[in-house]
Amino acid sequence: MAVLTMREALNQALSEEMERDERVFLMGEEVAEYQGAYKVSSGLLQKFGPKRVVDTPISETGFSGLGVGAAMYGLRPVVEFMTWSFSMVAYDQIVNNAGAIRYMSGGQYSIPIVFRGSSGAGLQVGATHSHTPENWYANVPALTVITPAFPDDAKGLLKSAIRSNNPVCFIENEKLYGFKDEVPDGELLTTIGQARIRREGSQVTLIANSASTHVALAAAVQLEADGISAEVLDLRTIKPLDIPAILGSVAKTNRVVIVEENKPFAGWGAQVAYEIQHRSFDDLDAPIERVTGLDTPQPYARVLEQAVMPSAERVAEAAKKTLA
Amino acid sequence: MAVLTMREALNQALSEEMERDERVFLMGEEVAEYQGAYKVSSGLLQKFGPKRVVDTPISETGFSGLGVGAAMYGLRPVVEFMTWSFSMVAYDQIVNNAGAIRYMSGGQYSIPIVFRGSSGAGLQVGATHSHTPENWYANVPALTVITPAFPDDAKGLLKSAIRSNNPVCFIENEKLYGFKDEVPDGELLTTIGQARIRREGSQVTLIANSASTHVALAAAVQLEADGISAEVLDLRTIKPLDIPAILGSVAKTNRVVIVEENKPFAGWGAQVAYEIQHRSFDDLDAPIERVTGLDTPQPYARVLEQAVMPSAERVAEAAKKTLA
Amino acid sequence: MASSGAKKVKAKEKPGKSPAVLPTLTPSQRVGLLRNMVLIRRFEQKAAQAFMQAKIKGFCHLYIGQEALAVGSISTLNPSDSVITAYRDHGHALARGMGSRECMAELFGKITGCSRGKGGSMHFFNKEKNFHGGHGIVGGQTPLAAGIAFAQKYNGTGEVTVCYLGDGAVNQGAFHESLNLAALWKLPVIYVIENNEYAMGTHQSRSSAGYPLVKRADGYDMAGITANGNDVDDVREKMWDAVQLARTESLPSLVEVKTYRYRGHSMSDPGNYRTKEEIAERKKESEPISLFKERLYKEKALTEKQYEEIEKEAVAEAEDAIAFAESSPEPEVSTVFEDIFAPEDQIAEFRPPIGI
Amino acid sequence: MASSGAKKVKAKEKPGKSPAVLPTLTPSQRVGLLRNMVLIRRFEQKAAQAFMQAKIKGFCHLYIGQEALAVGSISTLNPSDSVITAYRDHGHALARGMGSRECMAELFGKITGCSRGKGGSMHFFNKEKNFHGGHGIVGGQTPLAAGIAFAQKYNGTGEVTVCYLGDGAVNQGAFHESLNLAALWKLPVIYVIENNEYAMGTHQSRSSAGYPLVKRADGYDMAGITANGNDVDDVREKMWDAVQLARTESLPSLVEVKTYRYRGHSMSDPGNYRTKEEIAERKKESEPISLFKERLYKEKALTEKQYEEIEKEAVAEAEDAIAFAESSPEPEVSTVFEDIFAPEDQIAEFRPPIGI
Ligand SMILES: Cc1ncc(C[n+]2csc(CCOP(=O)(O)OP(=O)(O)O)c2C)c(N)n1
Ligand SMILES: Cc1ncc(C[n+]2csc(CCOP(=O)(O)OP(=O)(O)O)c2C)c(N)n1
Ligand SMILES: [Mg+2]
Ligand SMILES: [Mg+2]
Repeated sequence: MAVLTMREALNQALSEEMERDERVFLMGEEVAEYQGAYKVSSGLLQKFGPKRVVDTPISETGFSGLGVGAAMYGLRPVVEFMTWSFSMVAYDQIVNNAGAIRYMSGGQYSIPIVFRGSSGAGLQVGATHSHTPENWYANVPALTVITPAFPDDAKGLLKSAIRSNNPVCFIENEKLYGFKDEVPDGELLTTIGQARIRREGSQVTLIANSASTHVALAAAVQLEADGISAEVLDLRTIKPLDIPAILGSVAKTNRVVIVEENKPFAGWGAQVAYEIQHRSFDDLDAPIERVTGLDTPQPYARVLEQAVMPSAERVAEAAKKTLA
Repeated sequence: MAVLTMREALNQALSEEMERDERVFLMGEEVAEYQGAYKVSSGLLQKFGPKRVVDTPISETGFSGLGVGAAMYGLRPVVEFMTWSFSMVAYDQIVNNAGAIRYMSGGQYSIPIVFRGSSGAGLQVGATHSHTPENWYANVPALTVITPAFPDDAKGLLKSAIRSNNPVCFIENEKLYGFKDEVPDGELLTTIGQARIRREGSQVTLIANSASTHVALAAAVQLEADGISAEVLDLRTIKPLDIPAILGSVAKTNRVVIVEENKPFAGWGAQVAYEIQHRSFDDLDAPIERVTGLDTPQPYARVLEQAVMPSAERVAEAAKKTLA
Repeated sequence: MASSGAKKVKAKEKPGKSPAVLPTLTPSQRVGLLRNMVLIRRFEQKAAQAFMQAKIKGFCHLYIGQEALAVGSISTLNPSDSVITAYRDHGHALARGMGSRECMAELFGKITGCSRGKGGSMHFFNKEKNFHGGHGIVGGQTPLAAGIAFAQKYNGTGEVTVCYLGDGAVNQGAFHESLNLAALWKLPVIYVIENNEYAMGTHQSRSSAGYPLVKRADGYDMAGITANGNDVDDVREKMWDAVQLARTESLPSLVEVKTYRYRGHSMSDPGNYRTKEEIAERKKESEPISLFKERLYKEKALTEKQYEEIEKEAVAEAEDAIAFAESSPEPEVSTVFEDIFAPEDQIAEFRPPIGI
Repeated sequence: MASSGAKKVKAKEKPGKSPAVLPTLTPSQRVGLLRNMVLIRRFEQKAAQAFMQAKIKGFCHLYIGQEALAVGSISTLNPSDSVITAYRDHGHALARGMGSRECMAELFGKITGCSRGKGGSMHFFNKEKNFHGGHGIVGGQTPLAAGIAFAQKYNGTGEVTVCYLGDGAVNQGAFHESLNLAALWKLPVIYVIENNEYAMGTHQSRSSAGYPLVKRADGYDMAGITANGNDVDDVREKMWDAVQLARTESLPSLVEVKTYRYRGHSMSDPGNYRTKEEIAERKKESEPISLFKERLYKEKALTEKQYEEIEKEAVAEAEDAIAFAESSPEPEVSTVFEDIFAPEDQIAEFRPPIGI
């Protein structure tokens, strides 16, 4: 098995899928000549040429909608948002066009498109640049939302997303691009919609996604030092939720802490909490806790931003609360 | 007390506040000469002239942002979205500008702006025109989200929203514009952030907002016929939630059904469910139920759309489930 | 203060190249155009009646008065070319050759409708006819059109896309981003502004700075063309230039067509912003069906008797469409869960059944 | 194929009216402009050093090379006029008279920063100076500018707003909607395109159709003006016309200023898309500080000795700013919950304390 960074794993996924299927093309700001603002698309222009690796103007509404139109016509666009924070100017195109055209056409048109790019806070880029938009898109019925935490999932899930015949929001986290881990060699297609236990435990389940999975794992280490056994469930896909995996872990531990980077009000964790109490009410021995980004716009100063971010300390504390 | 339609109540609120404060102006598509697409602004052009009742081009990004700029400069704009479904092209302006400028400026600028307009499904206008965007905006830390269900609240809360020094999303529901009810005479300022018990009951709490409050009330009538006493709590304000009122009712009934028109995944009801199980875990005798719009894009055909909408029947059924 | 305005395609865009000549239609083909226009008119009138009887719900935007525009422009296309428009889409759908039955049934929300009853008036679709909708958000279809054209160019099959939008829609940012992308990447797309002077109750002079609207092409060095939307021949001629430019040079253009709608913005619009006299005068001056009919009379391509026949057939077809729609079944409630996701064929299906 | 391009304000916009004459600056005022430009340069160089030492974090976009643009244009404004710009905002802030201390402290994320450490490099604000930010979303500030100008007109005080944006930002829909609103409603706003040829690594020829960019004003019948951004006098002269048009006629304009940035897009940009030779050549040809300095020498408004003094002072001020920033306290963690909501004074406070 090769050890790859998240960035390299994503790059492999793109490259392999573009190799395999000529209908796949990549479009976005600085994806071609610049090799990607975060270098995810490095080398692709050289490999596939400017027809299939397309630098765009700063027109997110325009090129998102253009991608949807191209998908209606049978191409399989991968649209990169330099960061998902910039997808908000394209919100209508994603929700109303990618999200509704198949349904409104009575199933005539498919929209095989992937919107992807970096997201997240913690790198001191301020309120406008730090969004984690999982919940905004997962609320849209026809959208699938994927948020990988590890290089193997990044690769396997991005490849599956590109092969899906439906619109997928693939939300990476900037903090993870440099994260290294083993990635199986050869063809890797990871099933969308399946969570993965990243650490086994028995007393409390930490449910997380993306960068928060690493926060949860760090918390589990801290908890172990205190003699508490925490299971870490990495959702990987936010919509659809892997309800069986969630309930399975809760049945074992009877206690839950949800870790999410987004702002708390109606974040995806609220939905997970609802599902658990709804379906496994009697399994719960304590209230479900959520550790989220604090309910403030994202500040710039490091000392402030660190206070706002979910931290291993806050997660460990919440876990202890469920065991108190 | 006068009996007014919701539309008239909103109109009074606008008129009274414009009368009182010259900095208040109304802007939006067809608000002036056409007298409002839904006639909420009827007569205001005649009363206040074109300087303060301003017809806009179909440029939601442009005029939403223009409103925020005017608010930074000390005016108090009321920006009408013909429907909130059209606010999605302006999403960035609302989230990043209205939602973050005060914070990013270290508190130097205030943004006293109200975004308002109709919303909701059920009138067979299809997927693009039927959004109920409470949760998308309530997720933004600095935004206040108000969703009145009755004419008195529509008037009293809109007046408070206009007097607030902060950005408010005031989300009306098209189905209610013709709804008539008593509105107290004279100055009416309803406090933002307070829920209201619209029907007392003892066995189950139905938590709702806006048009869903009327669905909940109808369900309560059905339940009563079956000998079940349901309390209906109208949240009125979605963000901030009136946690004490919610917990107070739950302490009494020990059972909860949440009724919301929006799509289920991470809707505002998920947040309410989380708060209840988190803060009143031991008060709950049954899992919290949610009755939401079904997780499909909104269909046009009546028989389909009715199946998608929350209904009194579905609410009553859910309530019975909590009592089973 | 006015700039040069619309650019001439022939003179300036392609110096040294003369575009393919617009094929002359046979008299019976010309009558076919008229037949199409009359059908749209009668279809819309029947739809209006059905709306008044509450058999059609939601928003319903009629095309009456604008028929020459859709018919003339779409007549310059091949069936394999693509068409996309906004919510006022009945006319384009019929001009594109969609059946009046499937269109009416969609208005009635029936399973036999062109969108299986899921789209309604604003969201007609027919993939086989390359009719890409029917779009409810003003301006929202304009980037889609660029994407279809992008795919056409990517595939290299010489097809083109025509995208309609209203005079009010030109002030949506999406439209400008689309114009820039189309011009920058030389996409074979023709944006057609159907300038009926009003966006709901707002006259263009109150919504747009800068006239004529076709000038918005100037900033992007895109060809700008204007046409008289009451004259189906003029529309055909001007659109032909634009279509050839797209097909042979893969160059986009912006075509502004002057037209007028005789009815309210939608069936729910009382239309107080225009006087009856204004509408009557417009009708008298330039009603597109009469105008073309008279021309065909003069050309001896059509007799009054034949015209009556056309009228009769159109009415019969519209009535048949109503009868079909009325007698068609409602969608089964279970269909509400269909058409959300395309079946997967390259990866495992992964979605749990949809619950509540 | 090119259209007429930029329109002349003086000749065409206001026939029969001669605009107020640009006031001639005294020699010492002219030296003041140079001083400002040098201060910005030195401030940015110190900021770059601090960034390399990881004392400044996040994104940091330097203004080096573009100093004549902010300094020249802002010098045509009254203090009560408004300024708003994008994320590359240090130069405008300093040109607007904001203190180098509060600016540097903001970069360091200190409580003494102009945004209390909450905004960072991209989000400078100073309400007292009518500096309305510092905006991170490309194009997102352009509707705000229209709103400030709307309010200025509403209040009738004769103030104007200047809004800066990049050559890449012209392709955001928000910008076009803003141009249309400004032209339609005759708002006293001047949009200034700082055309430094690149948006990150994308040359303007790969992002924008239609040259020069100022032509985008044509579609809206808005005045279009161009200026040489390396020449502070030219910027002043052209901006003066635009400002007077806004102030006396409440008419907007679009001003395109040619400039060049000498550094990467941000401190994180290796800048491989331009050769060192390209940058060196640009510097040699038209470095704005040298250009203006030499002119002042010729005018005998400045001696070399005085210039050295200016340099020394600028360096000293930048160093003082660094020292101030460094020694300023971090914000208290509790301030994270401040500045979200303005206190209410017309209604009851209704927000519960913010928890987790
Ligand atoms: C983004 C958006 N804003 C507002 C509306 C509501 N709306 C529907 S049609 C219309 C007027 C459009 O006028 P125009 O573009 O001239 O087209 P016409 O109706 O004349 O064909 C408006 C404001 C909408 N559907 N989408
Ligand atoms: C909507 C949006 N898309 C993308 C970005 C990322 N981004 C920041 S600056 C920039 C380039 C802007 O170039 P230009 O407008 O020419 O301004 P300059 O940096 O040259 O001053 C990009 C793509 C953003 N901040 N906002
Ligand atoms: Mg129109
Ligand atoms: Mg630039």
